[in-house]
Amino acid sequence: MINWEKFLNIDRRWLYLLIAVVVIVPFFIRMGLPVVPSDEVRSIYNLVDSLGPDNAIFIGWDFDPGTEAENQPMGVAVLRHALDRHVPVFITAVSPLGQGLAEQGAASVFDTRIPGNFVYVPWAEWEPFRAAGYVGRDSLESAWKAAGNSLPEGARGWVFEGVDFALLGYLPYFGLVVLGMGTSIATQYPTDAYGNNLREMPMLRAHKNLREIDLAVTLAGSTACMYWVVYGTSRVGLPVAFGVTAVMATDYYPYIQSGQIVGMMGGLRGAAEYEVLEHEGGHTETTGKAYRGMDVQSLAHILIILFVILGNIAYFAGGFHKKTALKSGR
Amino acid sequence: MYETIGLWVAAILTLAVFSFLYKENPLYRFAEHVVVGSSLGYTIVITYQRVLYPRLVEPVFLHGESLVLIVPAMLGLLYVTRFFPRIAWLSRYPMAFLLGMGMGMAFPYDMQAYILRQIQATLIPLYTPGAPWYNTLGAVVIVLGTLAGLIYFFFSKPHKGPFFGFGSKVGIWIIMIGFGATFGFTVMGRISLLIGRVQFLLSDWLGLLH
Amino acid sequence: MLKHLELLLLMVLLPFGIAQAQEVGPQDATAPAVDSSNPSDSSAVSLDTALEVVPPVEIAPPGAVTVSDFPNDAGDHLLVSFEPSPDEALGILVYRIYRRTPGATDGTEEWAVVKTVAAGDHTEIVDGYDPDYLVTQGTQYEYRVAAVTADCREIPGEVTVAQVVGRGEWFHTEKLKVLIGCIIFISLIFYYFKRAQMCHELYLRPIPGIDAIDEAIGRATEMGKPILYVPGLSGIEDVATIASLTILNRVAKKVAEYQTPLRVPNRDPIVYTVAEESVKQAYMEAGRPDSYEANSVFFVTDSQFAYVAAVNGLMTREKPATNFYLGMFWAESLLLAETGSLSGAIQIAGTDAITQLPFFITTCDYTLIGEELYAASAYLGREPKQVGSVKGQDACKGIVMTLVTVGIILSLVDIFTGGATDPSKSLLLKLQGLVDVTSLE
Amino acid sequence: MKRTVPMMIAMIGGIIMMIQYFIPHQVSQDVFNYYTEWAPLVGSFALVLGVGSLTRVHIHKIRAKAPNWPYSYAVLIPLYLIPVFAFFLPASIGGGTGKPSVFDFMYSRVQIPIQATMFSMLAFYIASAAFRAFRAKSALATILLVTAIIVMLAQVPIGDLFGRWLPDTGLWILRFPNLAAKRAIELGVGFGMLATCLKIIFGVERGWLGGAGE
Repeated sequence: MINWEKFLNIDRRWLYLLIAVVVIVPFFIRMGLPVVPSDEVRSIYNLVDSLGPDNAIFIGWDFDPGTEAENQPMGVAVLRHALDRHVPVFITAVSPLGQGLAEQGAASVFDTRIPGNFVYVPWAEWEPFRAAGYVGRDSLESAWKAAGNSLPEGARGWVFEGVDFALLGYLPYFGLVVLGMGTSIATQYPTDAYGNNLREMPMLRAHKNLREIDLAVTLAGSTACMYWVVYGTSRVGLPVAFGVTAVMATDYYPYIQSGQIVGMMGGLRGAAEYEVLEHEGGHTETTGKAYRGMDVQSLAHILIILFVILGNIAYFAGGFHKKTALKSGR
Repeated sequence: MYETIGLWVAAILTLAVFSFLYKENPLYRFAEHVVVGSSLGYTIVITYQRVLYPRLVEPVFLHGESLVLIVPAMLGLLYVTRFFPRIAWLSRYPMAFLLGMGMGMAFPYDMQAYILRQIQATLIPLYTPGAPWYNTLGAVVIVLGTLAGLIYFFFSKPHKGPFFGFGSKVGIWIIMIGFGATFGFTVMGRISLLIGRVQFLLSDWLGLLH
Repeated sequence: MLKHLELLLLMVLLPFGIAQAQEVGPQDATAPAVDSSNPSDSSAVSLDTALEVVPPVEIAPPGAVTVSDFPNDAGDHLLVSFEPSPDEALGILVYRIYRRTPGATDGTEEWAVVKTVAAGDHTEIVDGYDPDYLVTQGTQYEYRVAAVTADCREIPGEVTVAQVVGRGEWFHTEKLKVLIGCIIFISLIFYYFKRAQMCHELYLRPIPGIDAIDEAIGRATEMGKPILYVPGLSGIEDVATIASLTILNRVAKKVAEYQTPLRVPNRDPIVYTVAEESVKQAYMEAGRPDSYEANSVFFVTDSQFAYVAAVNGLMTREKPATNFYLGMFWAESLLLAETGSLSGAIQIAGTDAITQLPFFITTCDYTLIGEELYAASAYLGREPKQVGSVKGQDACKGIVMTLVTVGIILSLVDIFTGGATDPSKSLLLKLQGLVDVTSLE
Repeated sequence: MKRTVPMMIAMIGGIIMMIQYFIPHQVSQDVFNYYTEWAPLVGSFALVLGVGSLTRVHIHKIRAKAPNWPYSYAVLIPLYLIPVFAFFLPASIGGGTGKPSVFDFMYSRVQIPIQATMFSMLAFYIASAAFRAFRAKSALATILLVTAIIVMLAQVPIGDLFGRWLPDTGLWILRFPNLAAKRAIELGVGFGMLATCLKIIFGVERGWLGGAGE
């Protein structure tokens, strides 16, 4: 006879230990299970992939460190993809903490010690070229190369601040900021996060307000992502895509069906799907952190499902269900 | 050097927080408190850099332009009166300004994005010629499911009769399926967050993964 | 976005026009392309220099320019359309649309490129979106459209004085549907507020959860064990907290009648004072002010997980027979409900936090879902503000339900009348058109 | 002055902004532009409230030697030290906001790991609740758990091993029944939000006035 009560009342630290084992061990035994991208992610990828140097996108780093593990890989993946396609990227943040995460995310893409990354050329560094009139992307790159700069081994290209990339950073009352950017980006952000004058940047001159932006991808762990839809899409028809935590993802399917958002990456899985598409499209040499996490995620889900089933068996076998049933319960 | 120390500090703090799972302890409590102070400290710096300096200090005090900006600044300063009980009521002025105008601004946009657009997206054909059966079934589920869900949350009629009685039953089933999806995704999200920390410890800190 | 298009096309066709380009300036081939890459930057492009170039092939200039007022704006946009050149196929790449304010500097003011469009693309543009070249209300501008060929030649059309000046409108006609929606909503809400304030007998259906609450209190009384009531972890400003406090009053009254011990731990100091007041009053109303225990409502701590640890400790020590979790919860919902379920208590939960609801539903015996919590409290409290709010929102839901039902019927009709295949016959699409606000996007 | 005037400000401001949406005229645009320029400025001063009340609570704890009072220093020291280093001290001793600096260190090496780890602990809590508390007590709880299990399997690559039908079913649930449920809920939430806006603007809801004395 099994003592079900004792079984159910097991010290929870044993359960913690099991979970810990399941999320650590699979990192060392790689299964490499295939991740099949869904339409919701594919539509974001396809949209970014159809853009080029004449277009521009926004990436909103609209989350806090708490959900970094889920949102950061999405941001990094989209940023990498856009930079590889030479699509200019504006980065904003809804919270002060998000700005720091955006800087970290960008830094990981610009870390040339790792192959497959980009070489970052800060605004001040190419000032002489600007003065000489090289502001178009291709002419700037050829002039930059002609000046004796060469790409280090394994790097995918140059990223010129102000042409390919601008970190606008955090502003409070972000709903208002999105509304204001519908008219002019530069009045909301006179300078970027490093104090450079935004009006002088070629990418801003070519894209002065949200009407001239082809996509905004918001990475969020809260309802902050809706600012882009309520104030961006509703006012100037800005196409918006979501990269949200899994906890929130199921709530936003109505907005995909209504056509208010282009697509959605939900949680680490969504990020992994984007990484897979990007890898297949030849934009990265390897898949990233999110994809690597998927094996672990698989096993952890199996364990939790097992816990639910075992727990319920014990519950019904032990007859606990009879004790608390309410007449008016459901 | 900076990087190495940083890595170790981050790893030790991560473990300190995890130690709570075994037992509540001083190290955890320390981490819990530090995070409160440092997030606010960081916010002070960023707010000054991103808002107060470019929007107030630079134009008004350095260039002497846009003097009208002193008005919102004064209004904002009224928040400080909250610390002086006798004039604390003055702090309601900036709140009234932001709350009233903010709510007024949001109202029509919310009506547009949360109500009208959603109703429009529910008025879809149940049957589209040529659509695969699962999409047709899906369209029926969307329309009838939304209607049933609304019936469940309708409080002016008792849940009786074919429309309200049956409708509310279907409604709660649909809602439970929706919650099931949320449940599954929530579990997934929490595990992902843990995976992130494990990756940090194993890869960034210990360098065990490639 | 089209501004860079010109550069792109020029780069592609550069080999063909390179000879011509070298005549224009002695720089290397890329340099002129650089300049033209941002036409709007070089607002001082002089048409006269372009005119000096002798065209090798005769290409007719673009035709007449028509300027009309842009609707629903502040007078800061103009609709500019032009007739394309008849020789478009002979190598015209793009059209540049120039604008100037006449008379400002006796006619010599420089032309500004306000827009560049690819040939063969649309020939109608909205001028005024560019924040660097704003259109001012009431100013009469002059426009000129120039065709640009693959070999960097500009063929300017006639200078046209704008037929109209920008005028601001006082009502945005496209937003009429939103306005109607707002008016309906506002009138319904205020109508029901008034009704609720005037008469107290507005019908609200009984919520099954309320029976469950009573039954659970009864169960605790039978067992002679205390009842735990958690009023959520949020502050008083939260609607869920206010609803919870109304229900607490009802629970406390029953508890006072049955003489069952009650435990109300608090996280928010203000909620604590209000909860204490409300419980005391309930004991008074039940006629047993003497049986109120001073420490049954208490403040724990404002730290989220420390609060959970304390309440969980209470649950394992005192083993309450019934646990109520009503109000706003975050991640702690899981820990509370788990401990409660293991202690064998009957648990009743209610919250509007969608992410926490699934956990409550699977761990508790009864759960008030979202609005049910507000409705339950309105039903119990009968406070006009709350009842009016629930009724007003119900009326709006009624409208939506009606629309959807009519939609279902029309959709079925469409299948038989052929509207399902032919959009012009579809009645459903006509109904959809009533709420269609996509034109604003 | 103390209650009526703020309520009037909220009401007039709210009505102006509501009407503003429908009027494209320049006058209305000017109102809108002033508001978008002023609101962030006014709002950023609210930070003073946060800093002030946090300081007060912890100074009080330290003075009163309340339980765990030494930890209050762990709140106050980073709170004030970070701005001091960022604004007033030279980069040579870790000041400024560049990298390396105390500012950067406290954010990326202290703030991020602690906050991210705290959230990740929920995975452990869910695991334990999965075993000890998630019960198929009723038909509705059962359907919830079954849906959850299908979705959980469908969302991870291992679900594909059961055949394509599993992930497809999972996606179908998300795209249709889940959508219907969420739309019904969100419409309710949307009406609730709009009603709250109205209640605040027209002074029916006065909770926000509280907490500042009479």
